Amino acid sequence: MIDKPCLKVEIAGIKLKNPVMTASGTFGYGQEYAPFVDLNRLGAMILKGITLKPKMGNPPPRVIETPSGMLNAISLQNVGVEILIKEKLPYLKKFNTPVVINISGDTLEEYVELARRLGEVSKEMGVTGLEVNISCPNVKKGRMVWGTDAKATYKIVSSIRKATTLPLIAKLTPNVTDIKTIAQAAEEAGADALSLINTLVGMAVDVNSRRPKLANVSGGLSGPAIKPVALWMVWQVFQTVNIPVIGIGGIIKVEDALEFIIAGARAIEIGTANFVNPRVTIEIIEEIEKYLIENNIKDINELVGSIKI
Amino acid sequence: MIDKPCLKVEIAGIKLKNPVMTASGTFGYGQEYAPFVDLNRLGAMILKGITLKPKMGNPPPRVIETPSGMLNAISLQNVGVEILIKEKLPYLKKFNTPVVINISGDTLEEYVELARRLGEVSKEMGVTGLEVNISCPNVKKGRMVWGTDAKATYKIVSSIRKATTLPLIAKLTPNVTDIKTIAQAAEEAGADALSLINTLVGMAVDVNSRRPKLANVSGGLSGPAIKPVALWMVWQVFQTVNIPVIGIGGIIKVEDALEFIIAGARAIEIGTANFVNPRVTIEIIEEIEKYLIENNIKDINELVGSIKI
Amino acid sequence: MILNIKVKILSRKEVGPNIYLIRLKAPEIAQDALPGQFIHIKCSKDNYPLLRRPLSIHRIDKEKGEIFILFQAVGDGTKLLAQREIGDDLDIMGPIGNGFNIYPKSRKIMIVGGGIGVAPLLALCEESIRQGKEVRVLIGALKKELIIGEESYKILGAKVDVATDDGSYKHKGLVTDLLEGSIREGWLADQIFACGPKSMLKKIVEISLDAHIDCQVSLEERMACGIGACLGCVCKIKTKDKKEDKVKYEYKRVCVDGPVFGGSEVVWDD
Amino acid sequence: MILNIKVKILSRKEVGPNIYLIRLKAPEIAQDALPGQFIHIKCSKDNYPLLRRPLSIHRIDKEKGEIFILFQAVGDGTKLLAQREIGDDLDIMGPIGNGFNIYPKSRKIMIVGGGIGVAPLLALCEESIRQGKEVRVLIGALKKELIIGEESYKILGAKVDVATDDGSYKHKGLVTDLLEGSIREGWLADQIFACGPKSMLKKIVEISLDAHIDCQVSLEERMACGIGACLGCVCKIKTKDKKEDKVKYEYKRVCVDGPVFGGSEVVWDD
Ligand SMILES: Cc1cc2nc3c(=O)[nH]c(=O)nc-3n(C[C@H](O)[C@H](O)[C@H](O)COP(=O)(O)OP(=O)(O)OC[C@H]3O[C@@H](n4cnc5c(N)ncnc54)[C@H](O)[C@@H]3O)c2cc1C
Ligand SMILES: Cc1cc2nc3c(=O)[nH]c(=O)nc-3n(C[C@H](O)[C@H](O)[C@H](O)COP(=O)(O)OP(=O)(O)OC[C@H]3O[C@@H](n4cnc5c(N)ncnc54)[C@H](O)[C@@H]3O)c2cc1C
Ligand SMILES: Cc1cc2nc3c(=O)[nH]c(=O)nc-3n(C[C@H](O)[C@H](O)[C@H](O)COP(=O)(O)O)c2cc1C
Ligand SMILES: Cc1cc2nc3c(=O)[nH]c(=O)nc-3n(C[C@H](O)[C@H](O)[C@H](O)COP(=O)(O)O)c2cc1C
Ligand code: FES
Ligand code: FES
Repeated sequence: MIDKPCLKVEIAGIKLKNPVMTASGTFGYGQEYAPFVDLNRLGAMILKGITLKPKMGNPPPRVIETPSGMLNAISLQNVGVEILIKEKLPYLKKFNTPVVINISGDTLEEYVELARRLGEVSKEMGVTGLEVNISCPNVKKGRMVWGTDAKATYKIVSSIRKATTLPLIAKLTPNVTDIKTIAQAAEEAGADALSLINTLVGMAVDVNSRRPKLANVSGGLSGPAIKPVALWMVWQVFQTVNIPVIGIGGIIKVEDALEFIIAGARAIEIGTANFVNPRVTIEIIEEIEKYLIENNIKDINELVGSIKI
Repeated sequence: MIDKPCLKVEIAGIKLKNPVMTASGTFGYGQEYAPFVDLNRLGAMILKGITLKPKMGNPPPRVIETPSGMLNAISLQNVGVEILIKEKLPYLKKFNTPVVINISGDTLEEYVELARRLGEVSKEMGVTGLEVNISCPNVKKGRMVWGTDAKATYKIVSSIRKATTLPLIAKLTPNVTDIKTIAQAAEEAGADALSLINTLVGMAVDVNSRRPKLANVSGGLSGPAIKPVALWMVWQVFQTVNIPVIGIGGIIKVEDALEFIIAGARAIEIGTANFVNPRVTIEIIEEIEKYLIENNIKDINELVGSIKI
Repeated sequence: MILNIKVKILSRKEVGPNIYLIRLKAPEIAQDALPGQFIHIKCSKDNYPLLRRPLSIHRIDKEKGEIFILFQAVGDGTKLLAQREIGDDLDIMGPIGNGFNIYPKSRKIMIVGGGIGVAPLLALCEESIRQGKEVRVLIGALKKELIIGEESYKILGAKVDVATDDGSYKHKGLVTDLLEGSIREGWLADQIFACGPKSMLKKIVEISLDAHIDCQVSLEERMACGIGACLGCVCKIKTKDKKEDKVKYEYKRVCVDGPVFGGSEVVWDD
Repeated sequence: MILNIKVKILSRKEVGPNIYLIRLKAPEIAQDALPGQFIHIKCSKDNYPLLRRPLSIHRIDKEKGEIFILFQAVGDGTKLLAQREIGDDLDIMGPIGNGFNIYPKSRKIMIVGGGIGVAPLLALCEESIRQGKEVRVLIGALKKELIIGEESYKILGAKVDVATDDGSYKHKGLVTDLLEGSIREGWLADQIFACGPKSMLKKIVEISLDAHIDCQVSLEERMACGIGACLGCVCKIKTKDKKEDKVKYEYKRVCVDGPVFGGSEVVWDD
């Protein structure tokens, strides 16, 4: 029996106290969850996706519940990088938890400029890494989504890579035929880690008004409903790349987190579940520790990818 | 107020009493559900996917529940086309409900031969149409799945098209980057209708044994969990092709069926829900009729694709 | 501060067709709660439905440390909530939101509720009367059976008027007719507070603008987090830019920037 | 024929730690049911969990038109089922499966149950005794508190022996030790019927083959439809081809081709 298993993992050179991170867009700018969560205890915080300029986002309704899941069409409403730096990051500096900024853009140039700007202030403002959301449409290329094409993925990740020395996590979209080729492209382009999955595209219709339930028509599906798909993709990517993989999708209880870790995720991000149970991150950290003790596993890293096929 | 709205629809030249069909693999060979369902009342019956030769299928466990869904890895266990013809179809001949055979194969030749053989006996045995499951891997092409590539889709559908004059429904897989190009390829290849979606690929892990919960590792995700994804794809395809679209995925109550119809499906297939409520097909037919009456819609065809964006 | 706690269900009553009144033991929340705030509730014991549901705080009893919710069972979440047993622990977050702002100098208060929109207004009425204001309440409902709380307001000492769409009780017509009537009669409130369907709120804002009466409305939007993190629950709000020379629009969060907004700020048309 | 009906919960009792006995009013099913068959149950009132859960028919009371289920609350489905209230309508399908086949000419019957595997065996015991057989029952459990039904079997007139893994009651060891012991002592049954964990069943089949005793085992597998349509619940079965000269393997459905299989047909090793 061990009494204090090691929960530390390293992702993209970022040292985490434990493998539990918050998923972008579901934890605000961190402060919103401070009444419920001791932010010091988290593995890392990933903030709401940021763009160069502030964004207004989509009209409401923006969220709708679906069976064991939800659709969202927030569309990156955010304060823009300058206000992030000025008004949001200072608060987070008092915690000794790595802060990772999720970045988005309409054009390649926006991504690059964002990465550069955040790199510039990283020391001072405590930006530990970047997570590149490549699920955004490329407005210059007829709104094709960057992350649905291996070449486009390579291009955007390598361009950002050149613009910053910050640890770079590429966040993959699941709406693709072959996640492995996209993962490879991101790895070759210089990503230090991959996180997946972002949301699946979905839709809901109000049968009385015969209108889409979301003003934006389509939205991103998240929550427990998508967990099996996410797990499959994480396992596929884990077998394909040599950089760490972060598992995301439908994690709401400790078993879910463990499934991802066993299938190859070195860390996990918790999204929608924060809305259901604001303390879920901490509870899962505690229960992972319990699982390790019960199973006599000294170091969580032993569990990563330990699936027996 | 109308008291008897018209529920009849036509798909690929097949006349249906109503738009409610059974999804392949979830209704056995029809007879299994006869204790619960008056088979005469169904729009059409689609039987368990058939191959040229009998297939043994995957070892157990083959099914596992997931949040609002299930994973299955039956892998086409079936009696083979000859036993289908000799032992299963005769029973169904006494019902005046169209029988559609879902066909699968490991090679192009198998699909073609199956279609030819079923065409040959169609009059005598009451085969009204074929649904081509192009979610099977092409063993000759390194197990690439036919339906994940537009060219392969075109090839397989056009080859089958040449082999039979039976109404041909191409059943699309959702595990693709762009369902529209696949749909177009199937239409150009001569499909009379498209049905979608087949299952999403997924996986589950037992955290105690650290083994996959399915013996086959991965399986197909079905049930209410996938409805938002299915609905989005149906609406995308409806806007793209000129042939009828059949909506499948997570339909368990009348609103689900109506959502698909409003988003463009001329008919719908009910799968996993049969396992939950064996009478679900009939109940949904009755409730669609009620909805039409309450909304003063004389003909269900008016509802098809009537979504207001 | 918003708390996430488990609170005991003390009582549950069906006070109208599918309308339930539930009393909760929640001293920490009762202590802090303001009229117009809400709590975010996990309706079932498992994760189905997945998301919490927002319900206004209907009454606040600081002495007993109790709060009340009044709600209509419309969908899965509220139906499950209506079935929860007395003695059960309910997982709630709250109190959330800005609440109504009663100005110290206001003397006359008009409260207008439509349908289940009356829910947050009882606490407001009680507080207004406690502060010594003169309070009138207008209640609108589809029909007689759906009128909720008429007596409760009267007991507090407010003058109550009712309108029903079908005329099955008191004034036949809209509650906004009553509001226009009272203004015409010369009863000019210093503040109007309203909660109810969007169409009603919009009309009330028009009336209040015409009559130059300050008006606050409580809005609803579908919510996920309920605490300002997801940006799911927004409504369009007119703001002025720094130089105050140009009107801007912004999506504000109903959960923490609202649910109460100044009537004239709200953009109704999209 | 398999029915899908709603049946009343007449009583519910926790008969062991997390083990529940529920009595259902189901005359149509009681009428037809055979020992070894099961019912497929919608555990909750909504669609969460999604799939039904299979539970054996524990007792059949044809006279009163009642059936019993005996189950262990292990996961979401069975836990919700254990919370259903008396008087509730339970949505079930049944009776399903082939049931145990008691040969008319058998005189001595050996019944072996491990853990919750005893559930379907009480009905079998009752029927065997009704048919005038001499019945012995061997029950295996992890520890004393988990032994279920010892008395019920005795009341029926069967001779009952018990083994516990930890020795907290009667024989310390495996129930298969008892089976071997009884054979050694010369009590040779004409048929052995068994239900329980796979490892136990496998061992019992070995013992029965050695002793040349006909053996039937009731298997479990994860199910979706429960009526033979989905092919989800298969187990590997040895069959002979038409000419009977070659062993073949086939995946048979536990739900309708089983759950009872001849011990020697079952392929255990994958
Ligand atoms: C700040 C706030 C305070 C509220 N206070 C009360 C109250 O005191 N009493 C009361 O009865 N209701 C109140 N509501 C509305 C209440 O939240 C919804 O009726 C409830 O969430 C519906 O959940 P459901 O699962 O029963 O229905 P669902 O199945 O989710 O939906 C059923 C119907 O309710 C509507 N609805 C669902 N969610 C919301 C939502 N978040 N906001 C508005 N409408 C929704 C849908 O349009 C749908 O027509 C309030 C809403 C908000 C945002
Ligand atoms: C024909 C048949 C008859 C059965 N009779 C009984 C009975 O009389 N009493 C009884 O207590 N149990 C019986 N079982 C097992 C029972 O069906 C499962 O315990 C139950 O389905 C678990 O559901 P859950 O939602 O509580 O657990 P889940 O959360 O689904 O799973 C919890 C655990 O139960 C196991 N399990 C889940 N589903 C099945 C299944 N279909 N078969 C076997 N194990 C499963 C899993 O491996 C898991 O460890 C029977 C199973 C079959 C196939
Ligand atoms: C309301 C909401 C907003 C989100 N915003 C972002 C975002 O800004 N950037 C991003 O990369 N992902 C965003 N996501 C996706 C999540 O980070 C996560 O990848 C996804 O929700 C799957 O995880 P979950 O099932 O745990 O929620 C958002 C998800 C939700 C539900
Ligand atoms: C147990 C099972 C077996 C299936 N077998 C087949 C099959 O043989 N051929 C096929 O095209 N689709 C098969 N499917 C897919 C369904 O027909 C359907 O496309 C899918 O389940 C989505 O619909 P649902 O959510 O209503 O179940 C199967 C699905 C399940 C659950
Ligand atoms: S509900 Fe999440 S921001 Fe308001
Ligand atoms: S559970 Fe479907 S065939 Fe047995």
